[in-house]
Amino acid sequence: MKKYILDFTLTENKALHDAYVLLKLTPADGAPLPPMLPGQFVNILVPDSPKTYLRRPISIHNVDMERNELWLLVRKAGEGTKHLAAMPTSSIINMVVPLGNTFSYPAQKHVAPLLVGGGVGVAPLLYWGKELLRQGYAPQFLLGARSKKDLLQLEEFAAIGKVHIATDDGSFGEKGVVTQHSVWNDDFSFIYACGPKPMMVAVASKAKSKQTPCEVSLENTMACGVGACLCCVEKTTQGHVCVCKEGPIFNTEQLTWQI
Amino acid sequence: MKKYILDFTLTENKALHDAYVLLKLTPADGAPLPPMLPGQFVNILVPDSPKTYLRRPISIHNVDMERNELWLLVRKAGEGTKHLAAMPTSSIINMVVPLGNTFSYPAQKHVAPLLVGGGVGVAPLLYWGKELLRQGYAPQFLLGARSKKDLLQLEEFAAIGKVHIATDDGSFGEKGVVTQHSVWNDDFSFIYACGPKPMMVAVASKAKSKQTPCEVSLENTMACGVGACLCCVEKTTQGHVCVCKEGPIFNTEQLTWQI
Amino acid sequence: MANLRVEIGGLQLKNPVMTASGTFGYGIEFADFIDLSRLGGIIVKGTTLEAREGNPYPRMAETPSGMLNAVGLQNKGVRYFAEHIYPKIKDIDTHIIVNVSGACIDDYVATAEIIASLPAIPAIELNISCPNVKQGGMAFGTSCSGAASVVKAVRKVYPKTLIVKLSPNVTNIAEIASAVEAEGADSVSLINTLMGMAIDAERRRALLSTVTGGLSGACVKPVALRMVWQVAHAVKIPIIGLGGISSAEDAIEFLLAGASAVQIGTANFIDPAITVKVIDGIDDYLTRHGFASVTDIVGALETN
Amino acid sequence: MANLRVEIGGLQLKNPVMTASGTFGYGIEFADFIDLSRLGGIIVKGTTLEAREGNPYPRMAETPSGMLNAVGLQNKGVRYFAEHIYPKIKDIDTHIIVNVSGACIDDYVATAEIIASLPAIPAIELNISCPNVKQGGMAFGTSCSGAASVVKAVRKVYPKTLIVKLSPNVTNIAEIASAVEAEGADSVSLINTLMGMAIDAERRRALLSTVTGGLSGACVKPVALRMVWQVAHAVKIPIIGLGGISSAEDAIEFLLAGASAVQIGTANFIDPAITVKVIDGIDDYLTRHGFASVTDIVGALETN
Repeated sequence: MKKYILDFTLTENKALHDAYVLLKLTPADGAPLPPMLPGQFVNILVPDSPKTYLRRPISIHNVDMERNELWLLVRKAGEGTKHLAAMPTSSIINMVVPLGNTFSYPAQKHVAPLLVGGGVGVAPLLYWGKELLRQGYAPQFLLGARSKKDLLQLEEFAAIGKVHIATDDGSFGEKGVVTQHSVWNDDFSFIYACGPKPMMVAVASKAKSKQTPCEVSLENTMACGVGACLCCVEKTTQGHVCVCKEGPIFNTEQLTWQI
Repeated sequence: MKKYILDFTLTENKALHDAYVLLKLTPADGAPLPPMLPGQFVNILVPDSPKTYLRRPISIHNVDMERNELWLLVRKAGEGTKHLAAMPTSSIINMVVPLGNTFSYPAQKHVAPLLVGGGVGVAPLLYWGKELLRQGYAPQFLLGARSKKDLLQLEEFAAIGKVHIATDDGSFGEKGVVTQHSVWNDDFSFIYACGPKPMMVAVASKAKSKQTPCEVSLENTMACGVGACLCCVEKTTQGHVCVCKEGPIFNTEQLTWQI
Repeated sequence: MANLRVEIGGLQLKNPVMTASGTFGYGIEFADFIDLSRLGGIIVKGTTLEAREGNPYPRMAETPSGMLNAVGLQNKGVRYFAEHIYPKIKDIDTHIIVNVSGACIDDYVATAEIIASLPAIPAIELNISCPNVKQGGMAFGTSCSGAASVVKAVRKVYPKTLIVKLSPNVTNIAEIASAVEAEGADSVSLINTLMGMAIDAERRRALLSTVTGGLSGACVKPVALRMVWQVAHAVKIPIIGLGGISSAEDAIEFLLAGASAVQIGTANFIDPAITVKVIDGIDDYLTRHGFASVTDIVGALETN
Repeated sequence: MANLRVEIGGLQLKNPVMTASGTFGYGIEFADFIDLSRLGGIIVKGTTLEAREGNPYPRMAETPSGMLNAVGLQNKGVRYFAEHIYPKIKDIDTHIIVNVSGACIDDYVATAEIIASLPAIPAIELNISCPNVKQGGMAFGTSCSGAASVVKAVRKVYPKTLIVKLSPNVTNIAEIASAVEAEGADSVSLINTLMGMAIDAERRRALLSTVTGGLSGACVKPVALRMVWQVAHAVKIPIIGLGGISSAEDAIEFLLAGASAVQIGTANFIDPAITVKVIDGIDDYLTRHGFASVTDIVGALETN
């Protein structure tokens, strides 16, 4: 898949709440967006951010073909993402795009796949859910957060499939973590998970016990984004592989997690 | 003179032409400006400028007591000043202020002092000219530039005293460099010069030949701005002294220039 | 257009801009971004006799104007390289140079011999300066005798262009450069990474699995320039300068300090097309300043 | 409020935050910005036996996240210090420590003897690492025997707290630290500046009159942290860490790596009030993490 170094114009910067923004970007030269797959990511050069030397990898949240816009969900974690979240619309932002691999399709369409997201980990699940729906699958979502206000993009997810919610404080949906949710009583064709590592490990374990295939999206610290520097490696059954190139999507059977 | 670390709000950023902007700033907390003398400078922390590690020293161009505003004339020279020149109004800018010494008054009031500026070197002469006028002197200005469009703040200077002009291309005033100007046929009580070093050396030499006292404003590369790091030294008859603390204004007799 | 050709120990480069080992993969990772044939050379990643898994994750930490890495020479070994990777890259129209590392002299020699048999590899870069593995060569690179012994042994079996990559983690890099020159090295490249460390204060843990790692990026440029300058006054063989080069201006500074060519490393991560911009920028500079050839500015720094 | 007191070779500091020599003048230059009595200590600028004019201008160049300087120990000599400067600063309610440099051992000894006679100066920092003058001590600081010889001679005449400032421009800083510890140094401070260089490509000239100079600022922090970590594993005397500290978090990283105290240098130029912010930030950190005393986090880095 061809990779590009492209300038984008920031068309919208919407605060989702204190810690998250939704950025919508379109190629600055007006050209159509290059092909991008669900699960892939972009590597962003944060403008005018003195403490940010390297690019910042961010999952592709959605591709709006009609409006020629790429959506990114950004959590204000460090200096780089805080700077990014503060960019005014019409800013020019340089990205290397698209990077990484994509999710695998379930083997069957008559059983629903479950897409499990925690915190900003919901980001890649929107684009993937839309794609699954388009291909005739009936994706369901299980989204977890600390509290109701931390749930992101619920309406967008609800437009694609059934949404199950778990909050730590019980302020919305079922109380508890995602793996405690009653939706696990059902069977699914495939489990996809993205979120904090302990949550992904728990989901992978759940999937294993149900003998359901499971893919997770990893976000190891990276530098180059193209498989050159070997910094973002994950230990797999094949040895160390680059999350930026062989991932970020891995079948949990490839990983050496204790599940 | 007490020095402060203060946040200022940028109230106006006016492009004078391609290479220069006039910045007007007021203390962000609304407090009155601290006392500042002509010839002194501020040391600015340029916000969000990845290639600017140290503060940037900038001459005080004017102090507008009525509007509680400090004026800075900034030439877009390097990364720092370019960033500064691009700041939108209402930006918050941190400065250490005021730094350095001031000019000396002429011994007599019935003969005019001449303030000679080249390029962005005109900056400190506006505030000094206003102060001289306020104290009952009749300052005249001799301003040099490459071309008419490079002359800065002419109206402001004309409001204070007679303005003589020299341009390299003769597009305004007399053709030639400042030291070739016919105004040197007159006698002056004191010569003050600020601009590129070769121009200041030439003016100092002219002043010497006329046996007129002469002060120049130096802008050696500096780091701390308070006489601590000893980086910005000028060789004087007293040895190496800090331009940021013992200067930036020096009587040319103190210097070891070949004039 | 100025003449950009330079020569490094018998090797003719179309221009002085190469890519640094470990920052550009095998070149093909960047083929979407630039025309690889425009490069003066590609130095492919550190290769050892046997496959190495490298260090555990995490291997990277961002620092002010730079980064630390602790990759630790992860590679599939020289035989895998020769059989599986070499065929894919041998026809790229630029010089492919292999960076060779080892835990002992015999390893260096055996690896160099295998690389010597690959016709499309005209040179090796002997890495005696990897700070990230206990036996990554830095023990060789930090003493004159150690450096000399590796170079002497490899020189016997390697007839093509032999570049030696020097460690900056030494008291006197010029001495080491002289020692490897005396053993027949055709060129020295410097600097490898400075050994550094980063800590997560909140968690009270080192940010690298190995605690210490190699510092690279713009932050090291002043140290790299100084070392190139010192080595240029100590040796007659051509110097390849690297360390934080992020623009044509940076590259020109290294040439002025005495480097005959340069390598671009960490900057490839920030702008994957930086190499061609640097090549074009050097050309512009030479034209603008009236130099017919890039060799005119090598060591042309004026001091008084 | 946590207990911030630390001890350096018999010297009780009210907190671990001092200012680095050459970056804070004699302290009084910063009296408008901060309450000097809040500091753990002030290390005043490098003092030599005789007055020195320092190097010609230009002496400074900005670099990525740092700066180079080539001041070259400009000072009016120790006798001038004792007569004219000491009276002005002796009553500041913090420890005033004098950084002592010399061209030969006799100079160090004579200077230390004069400083020893000043009752309000409880310690000296022996600078065997100035990279900016030919005889600024770096020749002493880059070999174990050189370092040991100066410390041995000064130790004989200087009974108060003796801190030795180490050069990072060495292959093995831990060895040098051990050598000065063996000769009776009470503490080591590190790192002095890394030797670097900057060039104006357009004018093809060095940006410093001396061509090379000392690199400091945030860019050197990873190297400084690594050296503190290495030295902490080699010596028992307390370590004073410095090199790019620009925030409380940075200072805490040095403490975790094994420093008992820290010095803030170049950051004073960027924020003249940074020292008190660092002191307050360390206090906050200790409270937030439930540590009663700053000494609890010295060397508390977890590695596995």
